[in-house]
Amino acid sequence: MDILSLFIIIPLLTITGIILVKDIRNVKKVAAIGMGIQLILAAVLIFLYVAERKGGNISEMLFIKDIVWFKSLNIHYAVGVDGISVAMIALTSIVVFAGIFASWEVELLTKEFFISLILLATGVFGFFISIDLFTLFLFYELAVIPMYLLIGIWGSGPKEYSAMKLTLMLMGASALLLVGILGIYMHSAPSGNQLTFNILEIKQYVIPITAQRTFFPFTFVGFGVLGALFPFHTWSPDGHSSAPTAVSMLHAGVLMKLGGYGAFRVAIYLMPEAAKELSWIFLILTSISVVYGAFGAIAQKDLKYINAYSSVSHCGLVLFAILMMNKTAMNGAVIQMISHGLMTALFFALIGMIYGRTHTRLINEMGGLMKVIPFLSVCYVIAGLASLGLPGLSGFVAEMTIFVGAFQHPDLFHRVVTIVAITSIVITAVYILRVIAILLLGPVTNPKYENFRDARWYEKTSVIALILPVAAIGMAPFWLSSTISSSMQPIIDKIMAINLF
Amino acid sequence: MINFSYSIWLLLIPLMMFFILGLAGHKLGPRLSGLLGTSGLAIITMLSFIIAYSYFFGTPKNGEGFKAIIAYNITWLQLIDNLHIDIGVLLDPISVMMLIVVSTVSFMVHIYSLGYMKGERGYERFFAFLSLFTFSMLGLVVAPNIFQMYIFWELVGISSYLLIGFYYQKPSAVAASKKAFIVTRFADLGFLIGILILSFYTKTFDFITLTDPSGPAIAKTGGATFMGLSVITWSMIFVYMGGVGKSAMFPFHIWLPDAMEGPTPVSALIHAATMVVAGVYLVARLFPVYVMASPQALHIIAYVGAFSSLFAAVIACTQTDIKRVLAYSTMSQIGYMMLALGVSGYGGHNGLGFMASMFHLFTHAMFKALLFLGAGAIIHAVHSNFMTDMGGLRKYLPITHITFLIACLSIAGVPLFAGFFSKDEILAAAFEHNKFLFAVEYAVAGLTAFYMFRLYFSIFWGKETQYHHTPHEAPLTMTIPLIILALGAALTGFIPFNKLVTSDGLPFESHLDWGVAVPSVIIGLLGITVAWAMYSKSSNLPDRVASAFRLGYKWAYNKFYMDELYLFITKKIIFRYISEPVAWFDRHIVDGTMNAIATVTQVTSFRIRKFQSGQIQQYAFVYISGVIFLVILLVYIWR
Amino acid sequence: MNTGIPIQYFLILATIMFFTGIYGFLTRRNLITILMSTELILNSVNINFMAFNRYLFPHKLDGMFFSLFIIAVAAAEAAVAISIIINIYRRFTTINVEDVDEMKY
Amino acid sequence: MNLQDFLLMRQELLLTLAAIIVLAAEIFWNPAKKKSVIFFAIIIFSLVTAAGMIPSEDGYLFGGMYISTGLMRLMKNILDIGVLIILVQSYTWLMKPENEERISEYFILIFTTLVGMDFMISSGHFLMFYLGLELATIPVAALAAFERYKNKSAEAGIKLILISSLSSGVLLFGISMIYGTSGLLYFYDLSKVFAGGSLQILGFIFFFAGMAFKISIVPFHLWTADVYEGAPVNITSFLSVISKGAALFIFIIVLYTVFPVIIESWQKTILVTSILTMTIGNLFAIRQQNIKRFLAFSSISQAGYILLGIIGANQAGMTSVVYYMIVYIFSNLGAFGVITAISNATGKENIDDYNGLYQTNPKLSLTMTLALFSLAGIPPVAGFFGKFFLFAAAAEKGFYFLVLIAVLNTIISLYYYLLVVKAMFINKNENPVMKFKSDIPTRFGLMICVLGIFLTGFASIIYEYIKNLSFGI
Repeated sequence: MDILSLFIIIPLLTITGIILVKDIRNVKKVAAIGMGIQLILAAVLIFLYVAERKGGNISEMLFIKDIVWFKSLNIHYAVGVDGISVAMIALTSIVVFAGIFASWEVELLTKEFFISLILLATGVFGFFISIDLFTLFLFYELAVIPMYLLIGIWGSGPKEYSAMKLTLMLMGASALLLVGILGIYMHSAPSGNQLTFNILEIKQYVIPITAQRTFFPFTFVGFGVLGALFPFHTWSPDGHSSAPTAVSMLHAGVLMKLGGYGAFRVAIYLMPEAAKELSWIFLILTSISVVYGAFGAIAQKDLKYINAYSSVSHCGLVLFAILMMNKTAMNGAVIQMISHGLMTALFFALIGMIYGRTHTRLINEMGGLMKVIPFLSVCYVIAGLASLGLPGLSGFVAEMTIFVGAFQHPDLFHRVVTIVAITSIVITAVYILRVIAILLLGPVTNPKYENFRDARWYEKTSVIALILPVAAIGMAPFWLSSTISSSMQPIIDKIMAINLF
Repeated sequence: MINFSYSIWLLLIPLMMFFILGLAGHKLGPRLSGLLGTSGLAIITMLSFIIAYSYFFGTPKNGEGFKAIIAYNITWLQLIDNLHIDIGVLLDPISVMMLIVVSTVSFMVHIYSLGYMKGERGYERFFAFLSLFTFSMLGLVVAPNIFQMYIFWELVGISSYLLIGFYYQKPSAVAASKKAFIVTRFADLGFLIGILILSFYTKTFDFITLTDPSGPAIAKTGGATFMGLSVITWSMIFVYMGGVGKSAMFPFHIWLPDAMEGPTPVSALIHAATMVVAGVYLVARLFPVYVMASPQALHIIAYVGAFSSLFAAVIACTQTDIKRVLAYSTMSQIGYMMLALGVSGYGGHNGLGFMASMFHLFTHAMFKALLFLGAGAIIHAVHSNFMTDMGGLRKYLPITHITFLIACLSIAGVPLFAGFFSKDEILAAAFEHNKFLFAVEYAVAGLTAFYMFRLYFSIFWGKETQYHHTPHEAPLTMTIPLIILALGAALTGFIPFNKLVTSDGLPFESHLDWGVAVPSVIIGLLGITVAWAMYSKSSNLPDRVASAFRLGYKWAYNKFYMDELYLFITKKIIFRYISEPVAWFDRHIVDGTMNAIATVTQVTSFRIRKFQSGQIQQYAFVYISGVIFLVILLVYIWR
Repeated sequence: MNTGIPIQYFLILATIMFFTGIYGFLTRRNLITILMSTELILNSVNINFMAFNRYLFPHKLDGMFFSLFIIAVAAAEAAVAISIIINIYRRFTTINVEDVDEMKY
Repeated sequence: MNLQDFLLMRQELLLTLAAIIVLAAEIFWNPAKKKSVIFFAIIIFSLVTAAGMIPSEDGYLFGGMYISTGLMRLMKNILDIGVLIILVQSYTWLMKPENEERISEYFILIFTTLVGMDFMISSGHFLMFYLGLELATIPVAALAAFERYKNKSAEAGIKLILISSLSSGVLLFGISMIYGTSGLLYFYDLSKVFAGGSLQILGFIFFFAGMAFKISIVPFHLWTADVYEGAPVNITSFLSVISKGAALFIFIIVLYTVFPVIIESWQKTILVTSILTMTIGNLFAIRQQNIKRFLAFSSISQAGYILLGIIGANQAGMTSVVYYMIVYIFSNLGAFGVITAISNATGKENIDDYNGLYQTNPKLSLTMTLALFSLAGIPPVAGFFGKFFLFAAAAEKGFYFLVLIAVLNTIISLYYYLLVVKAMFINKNENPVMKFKSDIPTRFGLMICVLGIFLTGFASIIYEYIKNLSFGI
């Protein structure tokens, strides 16, 4: 059994364990143990990976495992990781781990809740490890579907509406994606040769430019919707605001990253020519969503809405950086994915915990929480600072890498849109500080807040598990960024190769 | 060459302090954490004095003056092959000079705070933040590349935010901190863009490379131009925007007065002595680029500085909150420094302005910190910020009184006090380069003397107010720093800056220009006497003067309505006319479209239900027409 | 051998019958009549087959047999249909096709 | 006839035999224990199914009127399995007092229908094809009207029989034209001489209309919903999977063997009709309240997707169609199984009645959810694979536009499937379906369906097996 498949097997085992558990109270313990093992496994994977690289293994993907599945269609179960996927896997396992603890107080249908949650996680892990477009797509949809039940059953507010909307929009995205993937598959090899779904094989062959022109938009938009690409982002505010805490965490923290990851692993990597031709359209769209999301966040009153819009802005930045198609910017994109994943998960976790105490998410109805629940409030401030790109926290590293990289682009248009995107950091500061000021600072508005209890142990576990990496990346980004950039090299090489002709 | 690599501890110690006090402060308890923080600062101060000594007097200078030394450097983040963010320590005259300023004042403030903050809620937090600020400020000062400077630039911003909002339950403090951060953040946007443009054309962040006269920034200015100015000039203007924000120059000055909501020691440390002069330091740091590659930017700096100093001085004359008066005077003094840089040239005696600016930065740090700490002591005694509630305090607070007086004399430019020398150099430099600005500065000198002594008289002399409990002198922990700083304010004028801190590192000859000095002294004394006449004893003279220039007074009193203007822009424009429309658009247009698709589907599905009428014969009819339709399609159209 | 009537006549007749049947199917209200018009359709097909067989491919009898089978099957179909119609009459007490529309939309 | 021939058409003969045996049992069995006929018949039928599995080599009888190839045997086996599941599911319903009189009648009718389908599938001649078709249609009408005591049942029967006779008339008219232009009725010979003149295309269209009625392709589908709603649940499931499947199988075989010459014409036809079928089916399904009617429309749209596999006219296409039929049988029967169980227990057939079902009957709800997800094409259940292969087959021939329409339609279908899931899991209900324990056969049937739903997807061996048997143009 290879290590990568374990990332799918352990969650499945956990699910079986949860099903078998008799006592409802032990369910969350089982889930926590399973995801804890997953977290450890991720750490092990990182060590193995680094060791391999140190050992001088320069092949693009490591730990490759390739089993023929549907022979006649040349569909394989093929997994493999490079530095980027390893980073994403680590991110996922952290967020899932934190999510389990953040949803420690789920009462209604506990068993089902954790099963769906872990099923979702399974899909995400599978997505990140697969290098075969078919399995990639399979896991993508597998990750999206449990969302419906999770939001619909355990959500709040207009949950049915939000759940339906989110599911349908994401499935619509996957519909476009399906067309794109089929298109890639049909042109994945010179005529007469065996067609293939394997990314590593496809990239060795240049897909005919006409086909690229047709299928790049499908693929990119298909992933872009999940990455909250304007104007297809509207599932995000409703979905996030209605979802239960852990789901918002996973969704904003990890699932939205599927979009960015796929966008460059599939769309850009396999169809760079078309990407170069068409990037300007999407650059405009993404820079719109960066600024637009930030402005949208200012006017919101519901904590989760604010965060959803800021996610739109930040994920827009990811796609934006990817479209710059140069090494530094794409590094930044990956770092941004990880950093945003961590901090937005942190945000949603804290919002959930605050909501659990005040039973409202409207900032105007709260105030002065810093005095009554200092731990949570301080963590919220830290998350906020990370989000507005304070040096020493992960957000800064990501944004600076993106901006510097993007601004090094030789083309003037790209530099101009970069400037536009940069303005978002001020707007971000505005809404973050606005929330902090209204929500946490100032006098305690409500007398009954006085007898709030600060974070319980499981809440602390969840929050700290997220803050530590944020700070770590922020303080010492060198290893992360160098790992990523070395893995980014093959992609860059393929992109650079086309500049010649 | 001496090895300075130990200077990295300048950054490590306060960082450790921050983490220890921040994470374990509530376990250590107030007293212990206070002592920890202060002792940490003591070590740092010692370190910086050692460094300063061994830099200025330890290193052999065989004729080519002070060289910049990279004492320590590691790559923090690799961006592009030739662009990487380093963290390190750069030692050269100005950075070493700043080390002295920052560490000394910070140390003083620490000691002062031990007494001032006693019994405050969140005592440990206060010292943790102070350490954080010290760390950031030192990092900014010793930054060997512009990006590290930006990083710590942001960090001082956040620590100032945290410290202004220290009394986080006081809405005004919260608002002030928010305002301070956002305004400076906006300015930093310019800074960042400037950095990006600069790095795009020069492919480096490194200060030494940038300021190298034959380097990419200066030698290759013949590059692209935009609206008649070279791209380097543009980038430098953008970079200066950052400086304007931090140093509270017009029009980004509005945050500084409100920042006085923070505890007084903080105002002394951050908003008088150290952080607010970061803008000046930034310009000085990139001075060669400004002077050689972008003179236009330098002109802008000069005029902005001059205007700000005048503007602030006028407002200061009318304020009654003593801390606000001091704040505006800070702004005006920084205006002086900016102007000095703006009118300076490069090398030898041309660099007089540069030297003068640094000199004034140094002395100003001393007496302004002293003024604020004194004000702190007064407020501590009277429990009010308003000079209207004070008067005749000289017999209650003797030490404070004396030290405050020294500071006032120093800032007013009375001879033999530190301020006199530095200000005189500035005026001299202005006189040599730009007569108009010189005239402005003369006026400002008078105003300065006037409002400082207005303050002084109305606090310590003037009418005898009845205090519900008699004010008493501050404890020793507070008075000792006052005395030390008073010594600084009195004596630092005699430091030979022209030998140590010059634009090109080479010492040059400069002497007191009596032609400039005497009139300025006279003007200063004039201002003092006017103040004496008006405020030394209680009279209705001030009110009559005020009513004489009613309109002007009203405007100046309301700070020329700048706050209202900003409020209008932020609340009305940004919030009302951008954000809310965006939010509305998103909910109703973008989202509406998505919902519309669903609705349309539903409606169609309702409309076409009539096909399923339940009538066999209609089914048959549809069936047959389907056949006919296909026949037409295949046999007649597509054939 | 085949004197007199040309094949076209048969085909035209068959076509007319076919569409008459369809017309009846669409317009008649009585279920029995509708059933009869389906018989009409089937018989038009029979005519087609036989005419084709007789005129074009006289040496084989496929068409003839086909029509025989059609007749047989039609009978069976009619039997089932009638029985259902009887049941309809039991339940609805009418065999007017328009009343048999409980299920719609 | 010798053993060889017997082996070739053993499925038909055994089925006929089974029908006769059941008839005999009906006649001679002690009326007291009529009910045991159920087990008896089911056992016999499972034996027949097993016999069908026995491998045997290809061949033809009656001068090519009857052909038997591996693919055809596979198709028949698929149908047999489907029918077996249905028989098991109909246990409870047959045990009802109002039906127990006519248990054997039920089985005889089902068996004869199946015989007809088998003959239709392995027909090599239009006459044989026609006979099989009618034999497969007429008894179903009787079955649809099985519940004499229900208005809806009778109405369903009459609608089915009338429209079917109309359509068979049209179909025969088409065949007659083909005969008139070629003088041939053997598929094999026709594929040689078929020229593609206007008259032949006309004939093809009439033939297509006849088949489209069975597969319920828009605009020939209108009978479907009413009949599905009116007929007893098991018959509905029989109609929706078995007869539809049989028709599809023979339809694709005839298309590929007889009409390759006019491929452009029928590709256009299928292009248009499949778009119509998917869209109309989905649009109608959205606002259905009766769950059977709802599934009727969903099955219409499913037919639309299946056409995507046919249009490619390639080996992958035929493979994916057969494969999808397997998936479809398991999924649809799973859904219908749940419906049967519930309507037997409570007689409730509206989607609103399913509100809060998960609270009372979690297992049934989960089965239903799996089945619906499989129909919607959600991984990891089989439907995902089936749909993917169908679309891939269409894309291979460059019908990307059609694929796009199809995937967009899957979104609509996902919407209404989720509505049912929502009803079961999310919606609140003050008096939900009470908690009940369904009997062994029902649970057994559902078990098979669930297993099928999971395994068919992951076990690539099935797909490869079909691939080896199927062929393209």
